[in-house]
Amino acid sequence: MSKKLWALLVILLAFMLVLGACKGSENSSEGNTETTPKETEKEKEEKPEEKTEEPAETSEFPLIVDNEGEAIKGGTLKVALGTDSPFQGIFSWVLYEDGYDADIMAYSSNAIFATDGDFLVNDKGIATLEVDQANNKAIVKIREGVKWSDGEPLKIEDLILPYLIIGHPDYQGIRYDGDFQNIVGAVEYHDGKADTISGLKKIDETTLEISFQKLSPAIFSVGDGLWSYAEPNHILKDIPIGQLLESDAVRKNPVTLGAFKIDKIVPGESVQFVRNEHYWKGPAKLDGVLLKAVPSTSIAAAIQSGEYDMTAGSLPATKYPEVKDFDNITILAQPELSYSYLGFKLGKFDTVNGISVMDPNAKMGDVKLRQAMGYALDVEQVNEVYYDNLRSRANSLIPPVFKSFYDSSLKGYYYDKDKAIEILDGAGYKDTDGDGFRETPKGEKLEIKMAGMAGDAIAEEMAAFWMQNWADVGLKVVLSTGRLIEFQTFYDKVEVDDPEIDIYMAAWGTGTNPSPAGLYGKNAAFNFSRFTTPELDALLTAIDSPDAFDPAFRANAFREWQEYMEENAQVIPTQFRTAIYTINDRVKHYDVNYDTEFDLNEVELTADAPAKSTK
Amino acid sequence: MSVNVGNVKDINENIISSPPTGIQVIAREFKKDKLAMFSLIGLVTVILGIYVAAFFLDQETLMKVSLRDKFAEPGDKFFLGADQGGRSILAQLILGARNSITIALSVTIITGIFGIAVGLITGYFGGLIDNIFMRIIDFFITIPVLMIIIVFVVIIPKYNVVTFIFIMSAFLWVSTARLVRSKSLTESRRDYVNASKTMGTGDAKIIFTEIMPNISSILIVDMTLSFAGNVGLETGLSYLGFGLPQSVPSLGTLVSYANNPLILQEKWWVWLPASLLILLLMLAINYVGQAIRRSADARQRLG
Amino acid sequence: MWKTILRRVLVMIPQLFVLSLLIFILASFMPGDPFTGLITPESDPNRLEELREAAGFYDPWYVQYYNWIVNAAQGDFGKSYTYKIAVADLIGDRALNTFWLSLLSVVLLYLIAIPLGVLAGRYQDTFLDKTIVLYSFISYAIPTFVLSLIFLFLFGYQFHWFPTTGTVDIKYDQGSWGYIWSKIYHMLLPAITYAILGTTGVIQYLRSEIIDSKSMDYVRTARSKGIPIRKVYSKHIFRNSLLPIAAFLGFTITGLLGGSIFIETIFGYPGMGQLFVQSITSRDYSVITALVLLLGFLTLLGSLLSDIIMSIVDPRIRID
Amino acid sequence: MTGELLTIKDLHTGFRIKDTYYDAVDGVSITLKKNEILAIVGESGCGKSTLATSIIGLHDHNKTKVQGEISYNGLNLALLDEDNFNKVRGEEIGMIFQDPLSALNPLMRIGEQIEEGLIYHTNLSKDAREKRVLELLSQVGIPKPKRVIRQFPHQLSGGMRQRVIIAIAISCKPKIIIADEPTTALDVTIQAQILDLLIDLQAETGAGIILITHDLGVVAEVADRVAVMYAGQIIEEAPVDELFSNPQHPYTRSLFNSIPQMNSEDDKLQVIQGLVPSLVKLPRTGCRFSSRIPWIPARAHEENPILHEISPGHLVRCTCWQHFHFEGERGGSFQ
Repeated sequence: MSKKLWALLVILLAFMLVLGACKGSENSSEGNTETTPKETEKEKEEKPEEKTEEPAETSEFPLIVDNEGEAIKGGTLKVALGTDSPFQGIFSWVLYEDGYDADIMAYSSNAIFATDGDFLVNDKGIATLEVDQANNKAIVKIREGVKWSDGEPLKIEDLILPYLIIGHPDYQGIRYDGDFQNIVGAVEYHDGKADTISGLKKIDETTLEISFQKLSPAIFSVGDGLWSYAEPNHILKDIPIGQLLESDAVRKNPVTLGAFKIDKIVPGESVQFVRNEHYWKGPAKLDGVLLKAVPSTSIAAAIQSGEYDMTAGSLPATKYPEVKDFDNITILAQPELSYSYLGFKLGKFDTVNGISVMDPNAKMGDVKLRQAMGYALDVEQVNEVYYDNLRSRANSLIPPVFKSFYDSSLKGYYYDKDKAIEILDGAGYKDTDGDGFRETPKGEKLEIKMAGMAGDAIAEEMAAFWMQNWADVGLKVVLSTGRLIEFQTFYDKVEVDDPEIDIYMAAWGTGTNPSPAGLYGKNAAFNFSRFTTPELDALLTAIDSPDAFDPAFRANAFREWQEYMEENAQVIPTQFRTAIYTINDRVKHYDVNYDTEFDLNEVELTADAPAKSTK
Repeated sequence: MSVNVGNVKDINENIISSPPTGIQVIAREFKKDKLAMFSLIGLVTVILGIYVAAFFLDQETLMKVSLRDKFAEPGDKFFLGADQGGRSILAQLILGARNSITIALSVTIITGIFGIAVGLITGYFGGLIDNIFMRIIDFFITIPVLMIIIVFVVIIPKYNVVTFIFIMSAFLWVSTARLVRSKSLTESRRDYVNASKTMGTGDAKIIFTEIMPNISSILIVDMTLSFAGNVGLETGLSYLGFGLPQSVPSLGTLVSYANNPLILQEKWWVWLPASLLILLLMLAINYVGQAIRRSADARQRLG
Repeated sequence: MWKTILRRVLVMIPQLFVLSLLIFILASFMPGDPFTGLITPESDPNRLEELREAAGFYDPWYVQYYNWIVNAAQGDFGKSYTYKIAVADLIGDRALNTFWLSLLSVVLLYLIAIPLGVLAGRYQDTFLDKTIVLYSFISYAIPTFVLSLIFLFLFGYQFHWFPTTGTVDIKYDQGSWGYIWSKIYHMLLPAITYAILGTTGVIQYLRSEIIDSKSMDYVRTARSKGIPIRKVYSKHIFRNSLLPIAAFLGFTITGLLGGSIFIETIFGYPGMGQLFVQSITSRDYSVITALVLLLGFLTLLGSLLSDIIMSIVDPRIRID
Repeated sequence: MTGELLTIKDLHTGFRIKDTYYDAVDGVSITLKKNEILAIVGESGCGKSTLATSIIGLHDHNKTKVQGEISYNGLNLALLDEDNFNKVRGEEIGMIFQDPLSALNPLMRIGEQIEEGLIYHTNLSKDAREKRVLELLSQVGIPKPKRVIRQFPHQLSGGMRQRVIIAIAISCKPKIIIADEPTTALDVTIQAQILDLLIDLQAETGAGIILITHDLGVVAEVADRVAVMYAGQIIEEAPVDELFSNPQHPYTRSLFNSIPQMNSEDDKLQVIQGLVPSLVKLPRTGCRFSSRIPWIPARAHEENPILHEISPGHLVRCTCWQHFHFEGERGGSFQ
């Protein structure tokens, strides 16, 4: 009778063999001697990792790809949107909330400003920005002859409209925030006391003047309440603000300014773009773009089988091992505007007064302990093993992309077990009861509760590894609720200063404005560590002060702040991240650099269908 | 090609001079069905083996992450390879199987005891008690169990194996209770029960010494099937991420590695052993259950 | 009969009411809320608080429940926090997807299971029967997600037999034949997987029903009439065994709806199951509550449907 | 004397239990004549129902083996395959079953169920068939046949259902009707009606009836000839009056003795203790009744008991009857 069970095993093994065979043998492709120059080039890139299993260095990944081959006329770019749930389909920059919608809208962008490598507005976009620092005013000028995708010319009203939407009492989104209230007259308009925002003034057909309560250097990063997208006034003006979200003008046929325009939508699953003949930089070379939502589990397989040319937005770093061997793509890497960090709870947020109050008796109150915990983490090994060095040990709270503000000379925290032990010994943390873990200098048991976020495919292993790292230097760290906490609950607990949390591992995306005031200021609700000192507040104020309009002053302010944060270690940056993009070989040229002028209207294809991987 | 019209019942009565007890029938059924016997022995051996082996394993050491051994292939260091955290698959398989079986078994026993008790009492007494419980059961039937369990898992703050067992049990006793109720309802109307009542035998005694043995084989079938179902539910929930905490080894967690296509295709040692173990466990349970069911139903007996 | 149906429907109302209360209380205990998900350094914590306030999250749960139930009674289940559209509209689309998927699955399931169950029952204890029983056990024992993943990668990505994302190809216009076919084509792989995994119950039930029927007295009567054996099977055994299966239909469909969580999540099929998991993660309370209620309602409806079908196909049973 | 309708010679019907066949009908020879009601009596499990199913070929071919000769109209029914048997079944031999409750398909209308046989055994048109069905229903005494053909079995009473079953059995005017305990499941009053119906039908059609029963009262009322079966064998066969007035085999006598006599002064019934041995344990040689009458010495039994004709038409198996006395009674000549 066990024969049947064997038969069953055979069936299952057969399944596996088929799966394995489909992957193809590596030998056959290596035997192919007719290599084009491009392929040899790629092999060079990939060989080291294949041979030694050594992960690639971030710098080895290109930011730009150029593929050989004659461009075909037109063609459709196939884009995969890696998401496990249908996209929401709110195609309006003032209303959307989900990042996937932004990834989709990128193909039909309404952005009016172009930015440089430091994410500061330059004069290469539809509009230019002039700042009148003395009068707290910004003057926005638009190019002439720019047209919407329906052929209507872009007007100043189209620039004013988004402000009127966000400020409107019926607006339910998150963008009516402190920054927005910085615009003169925004609050009055929101409260219904005014019909319009008094700080917005149409000077002439191409000029808009915006008055602010105060100005900081962030204005150049489109901060301080400045809005960087236009909305088609000729379409939206007749729709009540409260009904915009459900209107066809947002959901089905938005009118846009980008290289492509939306032609057809299957809600939640695919979008068909066609060339925008009115694009101000000239019509795109492609006929269009076809974008489909693909579950994250199968996105690698989809890329491999040549169903898509690229992904909308980046591919998660954990997907890298799945795609690294494919020979039909080039992997581009782009530093992300984010960092991971380890935070220590040092106080509570006084919700009545809206300020952080430090607890002098906090368990993690000893800076030496915090520093030691930073040195004890072997982040380097995790980056290498799990992230193929697509993440690197962070030395600062400013991601390196902000070239002018990031300071590579900062030492930061790095893996040094001996140093951690030395610090702990020196600070009086000793194992007095012989259980293998250190007690506090007062001789009390020390059990540190860590909150970790669930979700990432390797979150579990990482959390276990961190706790092992700390155990190696004699610190007992346990998980707050006995398990990792999923995203919503995590922030719910961290936000209310749950006593079950002593330390937490999280990440911040910085956005294009690196100003840290909103995350570490005394009044900032997001200052989750609740660490606050007058010195810190002074440093933060300096970064956004009028003096900081001087780039040298601001860079220096950033540097001093970074040093102060490193010293106090209330948050210890752990990782900088790199986003990866897979570009199919039939895409002639693609560029993910932040500071080049690459635009989607230039994209060309060299074949009728995306290349398939032989591996 | 033939229709079974022979007086099988007559013959059975002919062969067996005295009506056999439930256990005897079951034992005979197993003797006749080699596959069921094989399954039963295999099941008992595997479960015992897992528990004994798990007893000698130290979960803390085995679950220690060792990054450099990430997805180590089966070999000298790890007999069945290692998972993403460089932890032995074999050890996780044993601990995971123990956890999954313990959970399924606990849930089966809890829901079994509760369901049988409720079913017997409501079926036997009928009337108001029955009415009240039937309303409760009616309500439970409207509950989309899987969804509510997921909601509970999200809510419970200190969430571990024990709470997980209780959450599952809270919603899974209903079908057993319903089955037992309908059986005990018909059984309670039988002559032997009436005879006992007239002789003044206590209700509890009638319920547990007379009715229960008479529906025991149906109970056993129900229990085996719900055991199999619980194994499936536990692994399924773990797969969705609403099951056991990930740090607790579980068959579902191991199988869920297959969610990663790379692992599905190339690192079979991570997910396949657990999948096969589940498959074989379920097959064995089913064959055992089938044999018991046959013994409960004279028409389907083997000879 | 209509009176009974009406009575049964009326009994549903208090049941659904209790269910709604339960799920509402549970949901209010869930940590986090839809706005927690919007946390970025660029979002303003004060604005998040304002939005929470406006959404009524700081009201006591019974106030929230009262507001909700009053609206729900009028068919307004609120707005999805994530999708920003009316819950009824959101679920409507998804439920329709799930419904079609379930229907196709049921059709395929019966297409596979009925012949197998009939064969196994008719040729009881032969090699064929044993093979079918083994198959049915395996299909019961194999974890849903393992088979789904294998099928997806094999037939979707390696052989390209089936599309792997979405519910329809964008190139077809709504309502055209191509559009309908494209919809079915997109459902086929998950439906087949679903059908294969779900056959166990029907096969087992049908098999034992047929074995039972074979020894029924009326089959002997039929044979004594001297009619061909295949007629005895088709007119007496199969017909009588299949009727209860027909009555299962209601339960089967609601069962499939409940089980859609796995299949839809794996195949990325935008139905109710997937929506539920996603709403749990994004704390879209209004959607969670409405989904649980809808499924509870469908379960009741399914059992009512089963009873009605049963009373139609079996002359012995009359609802009155 | 009318001719012989059915002749059974040395019929063995064995059930397979673990690859061995055990004969439940063990060497039965009997004939059925035209216009005759032959009763076969015996306690349950003696093989009488098996005999009936063997004659009409309704045994399970996988688990049962039929050997011997059942000759009807020049055919040996024991050798027929399923297809050929179907030409005999229903058309030449009809069968009436014990339990009218379960013998009708609950999901089929009465009319359909009666009509079914007609479709295969006659060339009647649909209308003609319906006419015939109505005729049959009236023949078996069902009122309002037009309504009944549209009804389902559960809508009829037990007696009505049994009449329907009889209608099915006689639908094609068979020459032989086998009635397997046709009245057991019915009320006494209904029983009498059904028996009267059977007698009437036989008078009308001239069919031979094999009546299987354990009810001696029924036998006395309707049968022409009686065969008594014990453990798969016929142990006594005689015309009904002869058997009732002069039963000889110990088993037959104990059967009669087990009927309480109204006028008997003696409360105590003279019955033989013990059970029919199970099929597997049944001794295959010697007198099968010997174990239940241990006070009769072994030499009183034949080594291979055969049927002895002790008077014309009266056959008795074994010789032990000559020495038999009930326990406690005076012994026979062997003492």
